[in-house]
Amino acid sequence: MTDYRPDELMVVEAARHINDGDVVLVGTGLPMLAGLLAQRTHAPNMCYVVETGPVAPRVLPTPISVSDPRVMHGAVSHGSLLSSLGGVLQRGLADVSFLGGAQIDRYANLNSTVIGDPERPKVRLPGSGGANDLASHSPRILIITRHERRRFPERCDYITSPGYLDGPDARKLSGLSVPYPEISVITDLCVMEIDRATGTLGVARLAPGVAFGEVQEKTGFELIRPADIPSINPPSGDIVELLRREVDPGGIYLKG
Amino acid sequence: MTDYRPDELMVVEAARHINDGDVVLVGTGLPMLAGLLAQRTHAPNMCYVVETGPVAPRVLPTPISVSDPRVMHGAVSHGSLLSSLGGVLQRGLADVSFLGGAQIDRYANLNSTVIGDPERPKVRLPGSGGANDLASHSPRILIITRHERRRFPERCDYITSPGYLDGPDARKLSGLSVPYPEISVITDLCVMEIDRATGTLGVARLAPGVAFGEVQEKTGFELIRPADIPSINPPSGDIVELLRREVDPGGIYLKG
Amino acid sequence: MGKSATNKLMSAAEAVERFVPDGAVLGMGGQSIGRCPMALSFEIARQGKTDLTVVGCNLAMSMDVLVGSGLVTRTECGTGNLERYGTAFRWRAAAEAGELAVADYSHLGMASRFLAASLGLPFMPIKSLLGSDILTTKRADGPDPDYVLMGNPFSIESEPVALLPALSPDVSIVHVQKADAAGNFAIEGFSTHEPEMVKASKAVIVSCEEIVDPEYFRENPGETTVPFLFVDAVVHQPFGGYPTSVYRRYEHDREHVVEYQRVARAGGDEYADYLRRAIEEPGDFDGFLAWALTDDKKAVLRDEMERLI
Amino acid sequence: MGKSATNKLMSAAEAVERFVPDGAVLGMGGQSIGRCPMALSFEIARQGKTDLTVVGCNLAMSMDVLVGSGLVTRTECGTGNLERYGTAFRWRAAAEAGELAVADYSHLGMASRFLAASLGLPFMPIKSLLGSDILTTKRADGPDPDYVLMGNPFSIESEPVALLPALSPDVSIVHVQKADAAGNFAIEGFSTHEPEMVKASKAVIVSCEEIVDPEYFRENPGETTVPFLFVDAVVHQPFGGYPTSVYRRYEHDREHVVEYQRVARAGGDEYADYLRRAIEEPGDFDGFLAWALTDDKKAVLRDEMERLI
Repeated sequence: MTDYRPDELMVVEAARHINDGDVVLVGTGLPMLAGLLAQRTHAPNMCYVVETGPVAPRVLPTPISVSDPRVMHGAVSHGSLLSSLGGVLQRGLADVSFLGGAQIDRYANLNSTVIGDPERPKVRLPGSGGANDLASHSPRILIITRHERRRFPERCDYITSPGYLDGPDARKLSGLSVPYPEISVITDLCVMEIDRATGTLGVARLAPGVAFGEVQEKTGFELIRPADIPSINPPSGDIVELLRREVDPGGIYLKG
Repeated sequence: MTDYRPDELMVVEAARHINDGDVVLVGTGLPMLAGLLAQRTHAPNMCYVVETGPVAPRVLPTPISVSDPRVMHGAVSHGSLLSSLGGVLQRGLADVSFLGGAQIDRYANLNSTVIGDPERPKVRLPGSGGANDLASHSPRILIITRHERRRFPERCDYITSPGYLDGPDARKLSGLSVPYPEISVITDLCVMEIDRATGTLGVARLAPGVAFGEVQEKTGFELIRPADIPSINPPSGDIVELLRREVDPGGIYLKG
Repeated sequence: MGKSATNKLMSAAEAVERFVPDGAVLGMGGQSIGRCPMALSFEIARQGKTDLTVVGCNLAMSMDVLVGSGLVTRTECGTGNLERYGTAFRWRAAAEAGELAVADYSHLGMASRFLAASLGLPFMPIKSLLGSDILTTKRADGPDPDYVLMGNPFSIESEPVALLPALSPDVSIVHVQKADAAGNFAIEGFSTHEPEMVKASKAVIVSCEEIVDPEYFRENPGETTVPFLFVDAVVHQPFGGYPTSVYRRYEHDREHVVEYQRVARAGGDEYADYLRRAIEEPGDFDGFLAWALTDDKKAVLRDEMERLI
Repeated sequence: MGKSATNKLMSAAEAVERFVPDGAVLGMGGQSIGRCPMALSFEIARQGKTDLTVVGCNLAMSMDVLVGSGLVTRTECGTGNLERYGTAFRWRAAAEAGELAVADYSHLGMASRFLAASLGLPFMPIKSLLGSDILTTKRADGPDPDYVLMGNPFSIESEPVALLPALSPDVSIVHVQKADAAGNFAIEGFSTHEPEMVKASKAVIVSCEEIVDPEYFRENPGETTVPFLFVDAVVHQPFGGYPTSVYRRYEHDREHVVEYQRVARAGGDEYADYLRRAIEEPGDFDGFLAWALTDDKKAVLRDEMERLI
């Protein structure tokens, strides 16, 4: 059996969610690695669009910022925040966006703004950046995060980026152009997906060796539990090798 | 006394209305000649902006279109309709615009769209182009036209480009950002200017040898008549020479 | 859901066949006598695509031949105009005959409508048009208004603002200097309303003077006007803007434009004869060029442009 | 009423003195660890311009030093963030201490507000933000609302749209690769929110790596990001974006950024000591560079960039 680390499994599973030809809005970190892996395997025609503007760059490993020259390398145009977030994303040309947040709730809403009362923040987080825009306009949303109970509260302290807000039709009612996006949350324990009937998260796949009970225990809200939950396929040795050698050769994000 | 033609007097008088440092929105024809003359005499720092986008070109004589490469020559940027009409004009950076039209009425409204009923046009004219934008957003508006009665009706059949609409505060009430522009109409017979108290045109200067009565007779509405009306200064021989030799050397617009 | 970076090179005939349906809202690039998409427009006329709504800013000869061919039911634009060469005469005649619906806007009005659609927005505010008959002749209410007047909600004073609806052409045609096979392209010189219009369009056909290497725009990303994401078809057609000018390539052909305006003004058999000789008989745009333009004349037009840049 | 094409070259000290008043709404260019206007920001801190509202998209170190210097009362931005290097820590601390008002937007929200002002419009519609607490925590009514919700009047279906008010900074500061003395400038690589923000601003100070000849942009008009009409002051400051990266010129300085983040997180004496050594004592940005950066290090940062482009 292949030896792999939890972060590597997350990246490999996220890469599987990218189709060939997809226009992918992506920042840095594990999402960027997932994109690079997809591009080097089953999705050679995937097109990166970076929020800062670059279109279809040949990203050099391993960028640590959306302002990194590595995300401009070989791009067909450099663009601007307006051209990427307005002209591509709000225009409706994106297929997939990657998001993250300090909190993810039952409806897959994300909080990257503030812990505690917004008026008197206990912890001030960085804020939306382009995240709200990505969540508002993407037909498919991928979230990669470590599975810790504090990250999965019943309700976000602040909704920075909309999931299904508070019910299955809430996005449509609030005017969002993509009313029913696919949302997948990829953790080291499982893959969660939005159930369209309720607008809430359920477990779609479990990481090898993980039981539903463990996932539920580490989650602050009740998860939808299907009768049968398949396992996440573990990565092949070749893929793990590719990841370590070419996608993040310096181990910038995939440390032990 | 210098020998000059009526069109030359109009161009010379229009040039006098341009100040050094002005940002001037201009098309082709006599207005462009007036700009070129001003730039070669008292207004070397005048800045052309052409509706197609070019900023500060060193215009080569004699352009016949706003798409003419002559209006792009030596420009610091080439731009677009949006950058010139939105980013400069609507943004409030223009000082002066030149306009024209088939009809000019008492309130200095212009019609370049249709003669007769708009639904069943007797004559279909080219339409606004950028003219409505220039008239909406310019603090000073210059109109050069031959003085013929049919060109000066009581009321335009169609207001393509707003003058004072139908009264002194009508622009403000309709939401136009420049509520009280200076408007000068320069003809072969006179210079007319807007009277701010009434929002209507009056005669400000008369061409040499022209009497008010002749102007009024060739105008379809009653003109405001000040007690004393000074004459338009005739151009010097040097200026006429400059006009013929450098500004329109081919006599493209200043024919006999 | 952007367009992929596949090889999109094809003939004008194939591009028009595939991407211009009857009844299309057709976005048209170019301005007056500059960089008009003549080859693509002639091909649309040749294929007889009908019931078209032509939209743009300063529409001229490339629109006029479609109107003159009886293929256009409506235009939405700033002007139908060749400036010194006169009005677009077939357009004018059709409007006066009541055979063509003409929706008037200012250039900024049209550019704003394209801008809205290019950003995925349902409308764009504008401070032009207020008080003019460009608005008063349009419908401001009902379920499908032409525009809406509202007060600026961010101002304490009463300040009317107009909202214009986004305009997203079914297909746009533009002629540019450089493109690659994937559809990345560069406009040199002024770019009119084309960047916004192209990005607003559901499909885009680009014809170009020059096909550049697939690596060209990756090496010169600052030159890219529009990336491949928006483009469906790339047609290599040197002199594809003739008889209008293409900046840095060739001047407009005064004689041909004057002759076109003469027959367009005359209408009737003279105009029909032009359409037959310029569009039908040649079979394609190279055929038209062979009829209209000698190699000597090409050289002259190139030289004239060279002297002006 | 645009700015004239006069010689606008001056020192950062003069530019800040003349164009940054106390109480200004200060537009800030750059993003995260890329092309931040460090020299101009340090000069504002040095002159102690106070009561500032800093606006931009991804504000980072050039905003953080102003907050850390106690000069900022409010920020309006998308994020205060250096990505892998952490939050903008003085900004975070001031927000948590209740000493700083933070108005949150998405990047597209901020870019849309600048776009509106750059086009002379009172507001811009947006389809982001809907349903999120970025809107619900703001005022939607009263005489001076933060935003307005309206139904799309061009749709038969009920479709909410948000309107955001235009944002026109009193003065913006940006650091770019090339400018001429008149203020024409070129941004190479991604241009963040700067084109819209600069064109929206009442005054603009540009610092640049390289002053080009007055004819440069006239010979290369396709490179011009913003023409002189919008610009008031041009400051020639090589390495003026240090320790952030400037595309095609130098990489960011990881060590300096890490050290800044360490002292910014620590606050107190350690941070005060950084401000003293980096800003007060050196007297100007060249002094700061002499303290922070050896010639060898400069060469390393240039080489690192060279390898990445």
